[in-house]
Amino acid sequence: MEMKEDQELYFYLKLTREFEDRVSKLHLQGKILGGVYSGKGQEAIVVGVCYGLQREDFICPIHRDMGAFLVKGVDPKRLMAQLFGKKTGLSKGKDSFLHAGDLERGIFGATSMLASTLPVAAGAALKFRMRKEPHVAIAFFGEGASSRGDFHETLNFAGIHKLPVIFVCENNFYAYSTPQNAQMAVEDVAIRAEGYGFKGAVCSGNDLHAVMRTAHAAIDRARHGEGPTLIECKTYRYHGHSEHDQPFYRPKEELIEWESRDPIQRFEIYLEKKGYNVDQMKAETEKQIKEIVDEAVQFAEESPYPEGKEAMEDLYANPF
Amino acid sequence: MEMKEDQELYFYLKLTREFEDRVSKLHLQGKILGGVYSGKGQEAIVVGVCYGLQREDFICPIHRDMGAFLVKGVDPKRLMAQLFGKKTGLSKGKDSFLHAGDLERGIFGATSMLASTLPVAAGAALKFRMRKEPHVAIAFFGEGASSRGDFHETLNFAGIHKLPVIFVCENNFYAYSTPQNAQMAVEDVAIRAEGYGFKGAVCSGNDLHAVMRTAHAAIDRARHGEGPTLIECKTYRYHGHSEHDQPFYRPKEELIEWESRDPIQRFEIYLEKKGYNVDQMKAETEKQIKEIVDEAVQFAEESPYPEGKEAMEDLYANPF
Amino acid sequence: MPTTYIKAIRDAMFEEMKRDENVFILGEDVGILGGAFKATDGFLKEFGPERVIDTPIAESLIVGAAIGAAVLGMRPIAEIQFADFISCAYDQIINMAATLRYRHGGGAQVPMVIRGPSGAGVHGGLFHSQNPESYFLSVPGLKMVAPATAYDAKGLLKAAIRDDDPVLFFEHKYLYRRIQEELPEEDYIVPLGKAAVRREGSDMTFITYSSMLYPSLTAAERLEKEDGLRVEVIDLRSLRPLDWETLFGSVRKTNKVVIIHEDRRTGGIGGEIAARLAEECFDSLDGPIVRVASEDTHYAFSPPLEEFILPNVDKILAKARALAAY
Amino acid sequence: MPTTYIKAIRDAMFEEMKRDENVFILGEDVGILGGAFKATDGFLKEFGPERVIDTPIAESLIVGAAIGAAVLGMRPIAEIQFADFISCAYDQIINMAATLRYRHGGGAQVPMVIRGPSGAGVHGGLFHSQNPESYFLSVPGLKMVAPATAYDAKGLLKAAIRDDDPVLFFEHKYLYRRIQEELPEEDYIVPLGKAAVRREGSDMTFITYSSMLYPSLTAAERLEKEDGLRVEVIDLRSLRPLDWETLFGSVRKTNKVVIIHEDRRTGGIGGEIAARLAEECFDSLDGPIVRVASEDTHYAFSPPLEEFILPNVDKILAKARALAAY
Ligand SMILES: Cc1ncc(C[n+]2csc(CCOP(=O)(O)OP(=O)(O)O)c2C)c(N)n1
Ligand SMILES: Cc1ncc(C[n+]2csc(CCOP(=O)(O)OP(=O)(O)O)c2C)c(N)n1
Ligand SMILES: [Mg+2]
Ligand SMILES: [Mg+2]
Repeated sequence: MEMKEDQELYFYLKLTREFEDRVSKLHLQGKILGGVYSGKGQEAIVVGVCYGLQREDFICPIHRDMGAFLVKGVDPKRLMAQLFGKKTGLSKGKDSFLHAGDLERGIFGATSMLASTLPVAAGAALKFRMRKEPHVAIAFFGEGASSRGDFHETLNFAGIHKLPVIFVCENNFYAYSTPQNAQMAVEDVAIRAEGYGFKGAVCSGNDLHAVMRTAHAAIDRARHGEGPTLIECKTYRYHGHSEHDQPFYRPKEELIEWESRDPIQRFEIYLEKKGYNVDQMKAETEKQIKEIVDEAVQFAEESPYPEGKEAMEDLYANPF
Repeated sequence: MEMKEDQELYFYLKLTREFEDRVSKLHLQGKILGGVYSGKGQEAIVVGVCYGLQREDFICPIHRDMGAFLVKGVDPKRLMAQLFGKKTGLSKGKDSFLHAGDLERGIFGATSMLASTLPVAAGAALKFRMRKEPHVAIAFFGEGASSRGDFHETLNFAGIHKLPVIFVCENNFYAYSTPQNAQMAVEDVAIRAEGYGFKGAVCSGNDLHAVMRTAHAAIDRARHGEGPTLIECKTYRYHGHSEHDQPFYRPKEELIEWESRDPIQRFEIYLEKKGYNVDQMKAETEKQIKEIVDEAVQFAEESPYPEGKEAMEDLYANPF
Repeated sequence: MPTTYIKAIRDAMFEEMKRDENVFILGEDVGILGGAFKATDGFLKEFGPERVIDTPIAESLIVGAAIGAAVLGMRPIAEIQFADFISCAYDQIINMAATLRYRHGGGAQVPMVIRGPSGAGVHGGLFHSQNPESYFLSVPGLKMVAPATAYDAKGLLKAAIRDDDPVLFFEHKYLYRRIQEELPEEDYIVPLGKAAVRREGSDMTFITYSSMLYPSLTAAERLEKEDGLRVEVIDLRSLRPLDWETLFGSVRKTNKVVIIHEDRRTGGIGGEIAARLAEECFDSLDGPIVRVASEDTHYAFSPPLEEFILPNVDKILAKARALAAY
Repeated sequence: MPTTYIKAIRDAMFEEMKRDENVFILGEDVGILGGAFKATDGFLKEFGPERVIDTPIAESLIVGAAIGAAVLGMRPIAEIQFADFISCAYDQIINMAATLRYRHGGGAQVPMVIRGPSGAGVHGGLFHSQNPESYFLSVPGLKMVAPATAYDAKGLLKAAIRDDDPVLFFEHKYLYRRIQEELPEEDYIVPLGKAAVRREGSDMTFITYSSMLYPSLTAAERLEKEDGLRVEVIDLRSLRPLDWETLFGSVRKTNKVVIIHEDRRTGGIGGEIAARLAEECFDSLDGPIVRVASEDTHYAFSPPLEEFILPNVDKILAKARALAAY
């Protein structure tokens, strides 16, 4: 049982990274158009938070949260097709990258407007409460997005109604080029939770087990009617803001330092300590993943584009 | 000197109350159209905060802050004409009640959208900082308005830049019919300041001296580059939300309790303790104020309305 | 007993909440107070605080939370206390709600209504008088309704609540207590997207909606009596979908068109209607399509200013007579 | 050396900041990064962090703070990283800035510019492609500009910065690096509210602005070569104030009009222009005023969808030829 969990977690961490690395490469080759945002370095957060969620649990991932889609069970083929703008993608080519959801798996597609899914997550949680369903809503967002009004309006409301919602702040210390100290005058976003009458928690976003401990405790409380939690995961993105961006605005040492805290290597050390044959596990997992990602890319490449006139479809449930 | 101050403060408290009482009466008589919002019971807050401000200090009053206009030196005649929609009013009839300012006196006219002057106050403070001017910006708002996104975006920004801005929350425990516990899960709005890296302070909004002590210390700090403060003044409005509203949603005892902490009576007790002949002061002040308000009403009534076509004026500084 | 426009709105919500437990309402002061205009009077008692939610002052949250509940199958009604404040929820409406189904490739729906009192004529001034429909004219994915009668207010609101798309429902506050009608006892809806011909005519078409129906009808009557002109008056009711077929038919019959709305002239829906009618029915037109609308300024407070700004019977008559003489 | 459209914008701001110390810029990533599109490249070094302010992600604050500084005599430029995100500052723009002078009875002014990259054609998808001009069409108190050339981008931005009213300045991101021109060495402005006749003609008028100038010009050339039609092409440049006189004059000359814009057809400014032209120049029209615009849907991402949605030379030619044959 625990072995299965360890393997699954490792699989998802590695799958997320390989998938994203491939996406970066494909973007460089001009095969993926539009903005591409890599979450490389931050994988432990979404994997840790989403692992073990129920299908109905409602998550709102953002631009770096590829792993959330994977852990929640979206077929990598469809996900890759989404990035290619193909008809077989989640949005049928309507939008790109992660502006798409899969509501059957409880994944809500974001708009670009940062923090704007937070009110939506609160609304989902409200539904769970009204219907007495034991599910939770989880909104992910960067520390940058925490500056927007929607953050405040939502946390305040969640606090009043003790909604089953978890706010997961992925604090990677930069919003595009803007360092944290130009974004806020405090160390921890998490302390803001007090102003809304609930608990905030800080953990290392690069330590899968820390994320899981913190998140699962919060999820448990939420499921039992004990209200929301604001979780802040400290982490770092290895790449630039988008694949177009050369992050010259960050000191080089910072990256090196954070790479030495890599979430996957850290998890491998844990596996080793637990007595697994990590070399073998790694080789096997990588082989398996390569196949999955290769297949996904092939599927995406071979999939048809939507036809032009489909641009007029899917606007209304009751069209006119 | 101190005697002058005591007398002036008493004058402004009484003037504000008499002015607003008269406005309520005129509204009942159908002479003032549109929404009328009384700040009766809350006068000590604006009087205490604004007393002693410099002309250039930039204040953003809201719907219950008649006293702010008076203390900042707006002619009661023009203020009354404003409420009547007359051409001689601050907005020349363009808008009603307190949606008008007098920038020559550092008074900014609000829109109705609650909390939306907060970003503006931050912008004014930014200007003072850029120009190294020793002035402050002060934004007033109800505890209800503190739920809006603009509150958060502004306090965060003010914290980052240590702007010379004071946020004065007039917590009267209700936003229209909605009690505080349906608006937030915390006791004090002021604690939110911590989440923005600066100080919050709570004081009795019915105790003029408490308001002055708290506000003037904050203003002083702001003038000396020590950044913003969030001040929360606990108070109560005697009237309904607007003059149309019968506040059945509040327990009767609450009003009685708060009336026993009336800010003006409290100040009279202070005057008495200090050895003034309060009966005489009161009679004299009331006489003086009655004349002022009578004159203001007469002026407003006799003032002409704007002509219809003036509706097209004042839209642009550089019209086309 | 006749039902007022506001009571019709109340009854529509009340009946729908009885009918379908997925329907709920959230907004400022909708609970204890029963709404600033009493649209939810008695709801808290009947349906309890879980389905009648007094929110903090946070329009973006109100709309966003409604969206979240809607995608999970609820049918929220988000009340905006005055429609003017919809500006504070603009992003949630035009980007979150309007694109939701589209960006989910059709795999989502957003059955929700955003409603609130709009319109001028009651000395509301700049921020309690706006007609926000023009802010949303170019946004696909939304529907938009603006009823003129109590019957329609009730029937359209029910249709909006039962519709699976986000619907903006703009009630005209001037009409709230000024008009009333006998309404059917039984449940009925007025389908979205169908205009009503309020008066038949062959000489000229008036196209209008919401509160401007009344001065339009008065002007039409006077034109008949005083000028012998038979004016057809069309009440759009829905602004999106818009009943183009009815408009085309009328224009082809009367060959002259006046569009009347309270929203501002520039950028109001009248421009879009005039453009499209002229594009599709060019040969049928015996004169320019003219518009009577609010002046291109803010909704000023002082009575002479408001009077100057808003359309009225005389302004309609003047334009219609000039057109008739064309 | 020719100057690109984005460089022209940069130079306008740079020169104005040099010229007038009241001018400053605030927005996301305008400092260290020099802007997402490098519009403020080198500004932080030149002008320091007091005048080049990297803000948190808070569009409402960005615009509101600009307003506060502007009423005290500064001339802020608020950058919105992508114009789509202007939805998050909507209330501050339409209610706070646009009404400010009015509600102060003329005793205030708001000399500020809100600028950002708008427009589609670069695979931006739903939220990095919008043409937000239609969201503001009905709002008095604002000015609105959308340049098509590097010369105009520079001259109009300078005029906007020196103007005492709030100006929305929509740059088309497709043009940023795709067009370039030799610009005058010396300081110049392009006045707000004046259209440019880009090509004279007597058979038909094309009215357009921003990126659509180019396909419009191409179509006009082809119509001349292939059909012997002389098409006048007018670039509006300013959307508010709008140069009606130039439009009226051209329509009275050519008697046929095609309006071309990238904003959506329904609710786009084309409807307003068509309506007003038809109202004022009815007798001059020898055919319906037609519009070529984006389809009434969201700016979808996938290339075939985007292609289907956006106007292009062929779509212009088709409509123009049908009109010519009318
Ligand atoms: C409302 C809004 N403003 C600006 C942007 C442009 N933008 C996209 S991502 C980003 C930085 C986000 O920073 P953060 O929230 O910390 O997330 P991270 O990218 O660091 O994961 C910005 C400014 C946006 N998408 N939405
Ligand atoms: C954005 C916005 N939403 C709603 C309203 C309607 N409204 C006007 S005053 C008010 C209550 C305000 O409460 P609070 O801020 O506590 O101030 P108070 O009236 O108690 O002094 C409401 C809901 C508004 N003016 N603006
Ligand atoms: Mg970040
Ligand atoms: Mg209050």
